[in-house]
Amino acid sequence: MRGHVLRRLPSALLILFVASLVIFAVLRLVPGDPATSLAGPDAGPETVAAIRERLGLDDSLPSQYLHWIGGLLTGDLGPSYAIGGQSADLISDGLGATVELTAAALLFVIALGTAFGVLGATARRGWVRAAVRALTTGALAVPPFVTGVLLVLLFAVLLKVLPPGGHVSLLTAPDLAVQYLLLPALCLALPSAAVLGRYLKDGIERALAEDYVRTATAAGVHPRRLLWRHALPNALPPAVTLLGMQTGHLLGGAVLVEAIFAWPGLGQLAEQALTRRDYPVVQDLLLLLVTVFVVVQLITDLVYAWLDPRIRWE
Amino acid sequence: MTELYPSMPGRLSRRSALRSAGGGALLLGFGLAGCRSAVSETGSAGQEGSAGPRRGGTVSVAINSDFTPSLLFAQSSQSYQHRLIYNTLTRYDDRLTPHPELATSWDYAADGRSITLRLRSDVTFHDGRPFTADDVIFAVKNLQNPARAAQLRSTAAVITGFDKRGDHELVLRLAHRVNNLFDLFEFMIITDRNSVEEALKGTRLNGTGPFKLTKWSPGSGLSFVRNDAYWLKDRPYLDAVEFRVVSQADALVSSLRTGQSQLSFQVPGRNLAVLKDHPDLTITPYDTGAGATYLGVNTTIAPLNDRTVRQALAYAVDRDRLLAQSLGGYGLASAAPWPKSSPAFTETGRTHYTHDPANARQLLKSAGHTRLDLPLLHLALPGDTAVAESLQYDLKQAGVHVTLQPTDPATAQKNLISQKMPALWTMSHGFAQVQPSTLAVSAYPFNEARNTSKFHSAEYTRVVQQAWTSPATGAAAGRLRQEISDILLDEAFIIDLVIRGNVQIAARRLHGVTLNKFSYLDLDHAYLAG
Amino acid sequence: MTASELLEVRGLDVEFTAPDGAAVRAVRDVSFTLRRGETLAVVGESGSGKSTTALALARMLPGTGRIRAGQVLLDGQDLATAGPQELRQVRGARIGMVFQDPMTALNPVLTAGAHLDEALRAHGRGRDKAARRARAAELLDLVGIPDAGARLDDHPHQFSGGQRQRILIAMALAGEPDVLVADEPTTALDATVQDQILTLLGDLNRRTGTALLLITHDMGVVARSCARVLVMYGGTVVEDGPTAEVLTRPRHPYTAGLLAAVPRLSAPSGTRLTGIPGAPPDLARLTEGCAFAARCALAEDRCRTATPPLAPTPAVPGEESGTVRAACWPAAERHEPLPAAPPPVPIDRPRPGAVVLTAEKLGKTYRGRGRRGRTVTALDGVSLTLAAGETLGIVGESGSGKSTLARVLAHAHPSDSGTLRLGGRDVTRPARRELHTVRRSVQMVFQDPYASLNPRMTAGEIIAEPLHAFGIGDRAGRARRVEELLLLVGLEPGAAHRRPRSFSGGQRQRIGIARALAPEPSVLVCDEPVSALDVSVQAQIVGLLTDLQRDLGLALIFIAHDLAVVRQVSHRIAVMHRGRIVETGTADEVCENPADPYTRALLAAAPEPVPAAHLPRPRNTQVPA
Amino acid sequence: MTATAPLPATGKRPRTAPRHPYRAALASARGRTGLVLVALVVLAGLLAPLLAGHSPTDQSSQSLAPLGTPGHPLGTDDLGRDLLARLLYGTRADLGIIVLSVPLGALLGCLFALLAAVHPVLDTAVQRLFDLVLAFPGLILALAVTAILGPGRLPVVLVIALAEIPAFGRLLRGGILVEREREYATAARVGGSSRIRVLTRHILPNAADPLVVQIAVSLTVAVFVEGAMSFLGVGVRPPQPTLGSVLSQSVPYLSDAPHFAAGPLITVTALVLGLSLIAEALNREIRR
Repeated sequence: MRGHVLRRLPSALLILFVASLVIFAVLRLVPGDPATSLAGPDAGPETVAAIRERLGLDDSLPSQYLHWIGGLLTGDLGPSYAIGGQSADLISDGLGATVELTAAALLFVIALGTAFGVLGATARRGWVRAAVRALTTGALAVPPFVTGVLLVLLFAVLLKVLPPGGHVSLLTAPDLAVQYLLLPALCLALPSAAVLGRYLKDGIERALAEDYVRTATAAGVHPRRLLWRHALPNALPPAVTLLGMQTGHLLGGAVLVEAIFAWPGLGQLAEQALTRRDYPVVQDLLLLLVTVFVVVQLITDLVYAWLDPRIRWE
Repeated sequence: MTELYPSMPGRLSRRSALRSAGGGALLLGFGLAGCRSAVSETGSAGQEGSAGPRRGGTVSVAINSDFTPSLLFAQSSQSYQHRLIYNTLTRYDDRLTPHPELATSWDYAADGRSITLRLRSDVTFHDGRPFTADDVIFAVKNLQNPARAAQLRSTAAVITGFDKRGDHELVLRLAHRVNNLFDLFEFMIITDRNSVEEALKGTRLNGTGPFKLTKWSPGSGLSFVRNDAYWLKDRPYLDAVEFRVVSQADALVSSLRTGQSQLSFQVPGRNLAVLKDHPDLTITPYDTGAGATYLGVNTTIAPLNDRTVRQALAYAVDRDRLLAQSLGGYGLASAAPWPKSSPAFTETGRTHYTHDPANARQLLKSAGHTRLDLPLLHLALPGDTAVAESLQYDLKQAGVHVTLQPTDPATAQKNLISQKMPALWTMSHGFAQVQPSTLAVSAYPFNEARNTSKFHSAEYTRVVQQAWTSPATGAAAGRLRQEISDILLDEAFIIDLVIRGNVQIAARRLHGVTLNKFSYLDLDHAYLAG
Repeated sequence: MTASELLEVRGLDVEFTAPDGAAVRAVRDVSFTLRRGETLAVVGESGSGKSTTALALARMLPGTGRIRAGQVLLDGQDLATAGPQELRQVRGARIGMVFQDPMTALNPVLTAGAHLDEALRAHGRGRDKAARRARAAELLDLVGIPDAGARLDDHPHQFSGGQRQRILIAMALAGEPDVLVADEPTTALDATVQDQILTLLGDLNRRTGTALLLITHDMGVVARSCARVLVMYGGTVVEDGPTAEVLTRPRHPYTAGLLAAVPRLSAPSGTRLTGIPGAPPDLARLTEGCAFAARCALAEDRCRTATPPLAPTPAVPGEESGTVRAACWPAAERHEPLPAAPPPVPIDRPRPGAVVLTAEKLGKTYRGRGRRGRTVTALDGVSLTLAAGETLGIVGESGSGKSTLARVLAHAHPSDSGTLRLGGRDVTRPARRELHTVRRSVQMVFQDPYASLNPRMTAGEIIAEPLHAFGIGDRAGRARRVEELLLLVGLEPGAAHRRPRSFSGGQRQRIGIARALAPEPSVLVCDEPVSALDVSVQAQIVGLLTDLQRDLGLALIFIAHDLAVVRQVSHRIAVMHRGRIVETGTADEVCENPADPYTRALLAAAPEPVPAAHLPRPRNTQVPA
Repeated sequence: MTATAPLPATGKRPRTAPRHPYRAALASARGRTGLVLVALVVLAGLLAPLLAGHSPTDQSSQSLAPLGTPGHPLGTDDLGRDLLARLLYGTRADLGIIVLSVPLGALLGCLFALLAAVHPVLDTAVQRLFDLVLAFPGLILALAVTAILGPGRLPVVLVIALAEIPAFGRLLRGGILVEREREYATAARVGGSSRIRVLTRHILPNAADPLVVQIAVSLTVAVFVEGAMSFLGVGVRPPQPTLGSVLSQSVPYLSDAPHFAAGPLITVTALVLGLSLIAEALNREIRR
C-alpha cells in the first residue's frame, strides 16, 4: 500500500504543479482586476493605483507566481485581497463547512445510490422499479437549484420541520447541525446518487448473471445473500471508482447548493473570491480542490484494491 | 459561530410536536428525534410582556452579501453594520435636516468656510477609551486617503484645517464652501483611530455604537451583543443582533418566511410577491431612495454622441412596466435621479420622459436613423438580466436593436470606473438621496470631471461646482438644483429608469428599525414586541 | 417408481424466448431416471440441450428459460412445480451442482473458506462459524487440496484451475447431496488435470454413494466415468443405454457418426476422419421429424415427417435385448449393428520438401505486471525446423508456451533471444519493410473462431484485409480473390457479405483459414485450430487443412492439446512443457514409444472414447459408424 | 465449446442475419419508448418556429398569466413572454448546444485516447491530463471560461465539451487496452495490417460500443450543466431562452406560479428518461 502511494506521488505532484500554472494563468486571463473591484463603484484612478500598489499587482507575472508558490511552500497562503483576513483562515473556515456538507452528501449518495441500485436491479414488484426509475430520472432531470428550492418549500416553509438554510458547526452543536445539514446534503447528493444507483444497478445485474452466482444458487444460498454477499461486493469496486469521481462533482456542485442553502463553505467562498478577483484566495482554493481530488483518487485506488482481492495480489 | 440559532422555547406546542415527529422521521438514523429543533420561532423574545418597547431579544438580519472590511470606509452594497458598531456625527431626517448624534450642535461660519462642532462628552469606545475631537480629526483625514475609496472623499478633502478647542469642540476649516458637509457627517463613521488597520482586516472593529461585534465568520455572518455602556441611556433594547449571509434571493425569502430571520432589506422586488401576504411579516418601502436603476450611454460612440438619439432612448423605455415586472412594483418610475424625499424632486422632472415609442422613433428618424444596433452591458445576475431583457424589448420597439452583454460584476466594475463601457449599459447608482450636489461630485456616473459616459460639458461642470459650493438652502440652491436636473434630463447620458427605495421586510413583532441615508442600520430604538 | 430411483425426469420440455420474441424449444420431451449411487452421462454437442437439461433439474434455467411441460421427480417431489423455498432446500442439499468453467464459477472477492461457509450455512450445516470452518477444511481435504486448513483464507485467483474445480466440487458436496450434477466439469482443464478430477468424482461416487449426472461432449470422458449414457441431439434424447454397449454398438446413426468423428490416439499419422456432414440444427426452426434427419445418411421419408419416440431397440448379436433405447425409426427394426464405417483412411500426401523455417534457441519472457515484476518464461531455448509440405504438431498443456511459440513464429510478438530463419534468411528481428514480406509468407490460424474475427467486419472484408495490407490486387481483383478463397475453404461466395455472428463455429474457422491463405503464405501456423469446435465439425476442419496442405504445398505448424488430433495430422510431433520442447520425433513414434516421462503422462491421461476392455485393437476393428 | 449459454448459440440461424446491436436495442420495448420520448423532445425543438404562436422574446404587460390563458396555453413568464414559445425555443437551444458539445467532447476525448494508445509515455501524459480536467470544479471552470470568452453559446459548448473529454477519453482508452489484446487484433497484425490500420479499422470500432452508451449519458449531463450555467448567469446570452434559463427564471415564482417551471421540468425529464432508456437498451444489446 505504501508502495502504491509512493509510486503515485511524482505524478500527483506533477498534476499539482501543472494545475498551479493553469490556475494562475486562467485567473490572469479572466478580465477584471482585484484593484478595481476593491475600489468600489465610484473610485477614481488614483484610488485604483493606490490599491494596485498595495497589492503588488504591478509586479511581473512570473514574480507574482513565484511569490505565490514560494508562500505556499513556506506555509503562507497569503492575505485575502478583497474579502478580508488571511486566505488560510478563510479557507479553513469554509473547509469545515464544506467537508461536513460533502461528507454528509457522500453518505446520502452511498445510501440512496445503493438503495436505487439494489431495488432497481432486484425489486420484484413493478411499481417499486418504476418508483426507483422515476426517482433516479427526476434526480438527474431536475437541477439542484430547483430541487433545493422545492426541498426548502416543502420541509422549511410548509412542514416547518427543518431550517431553510444556514449552518451550525457539527463540532459545536451536533444535534442542530444535522438539521441544517439534511436538506443541502440531500440536494447535493441526489444527482450523484442517481448516477451511482444506475451504475450499481447495472453492476448488480451483471454480477447476478455471473457464473459464481449460479454456483451459489446451486448451493441453495438464499437470494438475499446472493445479492448482498455475492453480487454486491463484485459490483462495488467499479462503483468506488465512480464515487471517487463523484466526490469531485460534489465539491464542484457545492457552488450551487451552498448558495441556495446559505451554507458558508468553500463553494460560496470560491464564488465570492472569483467575483471579486481575490487572486490569492481563488488560487489557494482551486489548488486545494485539485489536491483533494488527487488524494481522493488515491484513496479510491486503495479502497478498490482493498475491495478486490485480485488487485491486492498482483 | 455559536449563536446563529435561537434556542427552542420550552413548552411543546402542537406545531412543535408535529415538527419533532416530522423531523424525527427525517433524522431517522441520526438518533436525534426529540432533540432541540433548529427551526426558530419568529424572533426569540425575552420576557413576556405587552406590545410596548421592552428590553431583550435577538434579531436576526438576513443580508445578501458578507461584510467586506476592506470597504469599511466606502459605501458598498452592505453597510448595515456600520451604525450598529459605530456612530456618525449627525443624522438626517427625511427632509435632509441634520440631527445630533455624536455632534450635539454645530455652527457654520458666515462665509461658510468653517464649521464649529460640539461633541458629546459622555461617549466611550467599546474598549472603554473616551471619544474626543481627535477621533473626528482622524476620521476626516482617514477619508481623505485615496486608498479608502470613500465616495465622499472630495467633500472630506475640502476640510483643510482642524482647530481643536478642548476635547469636545472642534472647528473644521474648509477650502471653500460646500453644501454637502452633512452628507459627509452622515456618511463618516467614527472609528477607533488606534485600530484602523485591524478594522480594515476585520479582526477588530472598535466603535462607539450600540452593539459590539463579537464575531465575524466570513461567508456566514456577524454576531453583535448589546453595548451596555452605550451613550444613549437604556438603549438599545435588544440583547443581540445576528447578521446572516444569505446570498441567494430565494434562500433569503425562505429565511424570512420561516422566521429564521426577522429583518432584511435585500429581497429583490421580483421575490417580494410571496412575502406580501405572509401573516408574520410586514413590508415597508422607504421612499427615500437608496439607489436608482439607470441606462447608461457612452456619449463618445456614434450615433449616441447625438443628444437626440439619447433622448429617443429615454422615450423608448417603459419605466412603469419595468417597475412592475422586473422590480416587483417597489420603487418609483422616474426619468430624473431624485427620490421623492430629495429637495431636487419635481413631478415634471420625474415624468420628463414617459414611454412613447412613437416619439422615440420620430426622434431617431429626425436624427437620421431608422434602425440602430447597439450592445448593452448588464450584470449577469437574475434581477439585472430581467431589467436588461425588458429594456431590450422596449428599445427594439423603437428600432434600437440591442445585444445583451451579461457581464460578471468584477469585469463590469472595471469597465465602469475605467471608462470602458460599451455603447449602453444598465446598472444602479446611489447618492441621489442626499444633497443633490453630492450626486455629481461623488457618484461616478454623474461626475462632471470624469464619468463613464465620457460626457463633458462646461455648462454641467459650472452648474455642479456652483451648486456644490453654494448654501444648501434658499432660492439660489433651488435654481441650481433645477439646472442640474435639466441638464441631466436634456443630455440624457444617464437615463434614469426607476428610483429604488429600500424595502424593509420585518417580522411583525419587530418595531423601531430605521436606516440612515447611506443604509446604515439603526437599531437604537428597535424592540421585539411580546 | 422403485426406492432406488432417485430422480425421474418425465417429458421435460424447456423453452427460451429468443431476442426477437420467438419461442425456442431447447429441450423437448426428455425422460430418464437416475438411481441412487448411479453414474449417468449426458453427452452431446453444442445446442443439443444437455446443459439446459441439467440446469432445468434444479430449476436453474437462466434468462428467459422456463419449463414448459414435464416433471422432475426427486424422491417423488416434483421440482418442476416446486416453490422457491422448496427449491432452495433441494439445491445444494439434495442436488449438488458443478459447472464448467472453474475460472468464473467462483466469486473472485470471496475466499475459498467463505464459499464453503456459504454452502454450509445455506442448509444449517455446522452449529457456528467455527464448526463450519472446521467442516470446510475437511471438505477441501476430501477433494484433495493440500494443506486445506491454511488455504481456506485464499481467494480463487490464488488457486490453479484444477484446484478451483475441486473447490467447486467441495461446495457441491457441502450439503451432502444425493446427486451431483456436473456440467462439463473438465472441459476447461488440461488432460492431466481432467484425469485427476474424473478420478476424484469416481472416488466420491464410490465412497459417499452420491449419484453422478455428468454432462459432457467428450466420449472419452463418458467412457471413463459413467456406467450409463444418454446421447442428446437437437434437444431430444436420441439414445440411452449402458455406456459400454452404446459406445461399442451404437444404435442411432448420430451416435455412430459422433464416435466415428472422434480422433483416436491409436489412429496412425496421416489418416483422415469422417466428420458428420452439415451442422447441428437450428432449434428455433425445428419442425416435426427426427432432428438428425437432414444429416443422416440412413434417413427415410418418415424420419422427416414424424418424430421417432425413444424406444427399446431389438437386441443385436452379443447383447441382451432392451438395454439400449434409441429414437430412430430404422433402428427400431434393425437387428444387426449399423454398417461399419470405413476405418481411418490414409491420405496420400507428398513427401516433405526443403526446410523453410528454422528456429534456434528461441526465448521469450513476459514481465509480470505489478511492483514485483514477476517474470514468466514462456519460451526457453526452443529449436525446431519445418519443411515445405510438412506438418509439425506441437502439443502441450496450458502454460507450456505453445501459443507463445505460435505467436513468435508468426511474428505477432518478437522473441527475446534466439534466431528465426525463413528460407535461409535471418528474420528474427526484421526491419519494418522486411517484416511485411515475412508476414506475407507466414500466416496464422487462431484457436478461437469467435474472438479472432473482427465482429464489425463482413467475412469478405476480413479475408480481404491481408490482401489490402500487402497491396495485392485492386478492388475488383481482391473481390475475385475473396470469392476464390471462400470456395477453397468450402464456403459459398455469397458468404462474403455476412458478418461473423451469422456463421457457425466451423464456418468461422473456415473464414479464419481463408484469411490466413489470402496472401499465399508458405507457412501456416495453426494455434489450436479445432479445440473450440464440436467433434463432428472438428473432423471437417482437420480434413480441410490436410487437403489444403496437399494442394498448396504448405508447411504447417499444428498446435493442439489433444494428442489424438495432432498424431493424425502431423508428420512430426514436438511435445512442449514449461517453455521447452521435451521430445520430438515422428508422430507415430512419439505416440507409440514416448521417451520423455511428461509425454508418457500426457498419453496416459488422454481419455479414449471406447474403453480398452471393450475394444480390440482399433486397426482391426470395425469401428461402428 | 459446448452450450452453457442459455440460448442456442447465435450464429446458427442463417435464415436472418442478426441485426446490428444498436438497431436491436432501438427496436426493444425499452429502446422504443426511449426513442419516442427523445423524438418528441427533438421534434418540439425542431418544429419550434411552427409550433410556437409567439416569438420567445416578445414581451407584454401580462405577467405570469396562468395555464390556459387564451393565446398563451402555457401562460406567460414574469416579463409577459409566452411560455410555450420559450419552452419550444429553449428546447431548440438546448438541443443545439448538446448536439454540438457532446460530440465535440467525445471527439477530443477519443483523439486523446488514440494518442495514449501510441506510446506508454503519452499514455501517462494523457491520463494526467484527464485527471487535471476532472480535478477542476466544473462550475468554477464555467465561471472562468465565460468571463474570458464573454457570454454566449460558445463558452457553454466548450465547458460541456471540456467536462466530457475525460469521460470519453478514459472509456476509449480502457476499451483500446482490452481490445488490442483480443485475438482479432493479433490476427490483423499477423495479416500485415499497419499499426494505424489495426487501431482505426479493427480496434476502434469494437472499443466504440461503450462510447455510444456514454453519449446518451453525456447528453443528459450536458442538459444538466447548461441548466447550472444558466443559473449562475453564465449561460446562453439572454433573452434567448434555454431550458436552463427558463427554469432559473422560474425559481422566484416556484410557490406562486409553479406552471412557469413545469414546462421545462417535464421536457428535461422526458429527455433524461428517454436517453437513459436508450442507454440501457444499448447496454443490454451490446453486452449480449
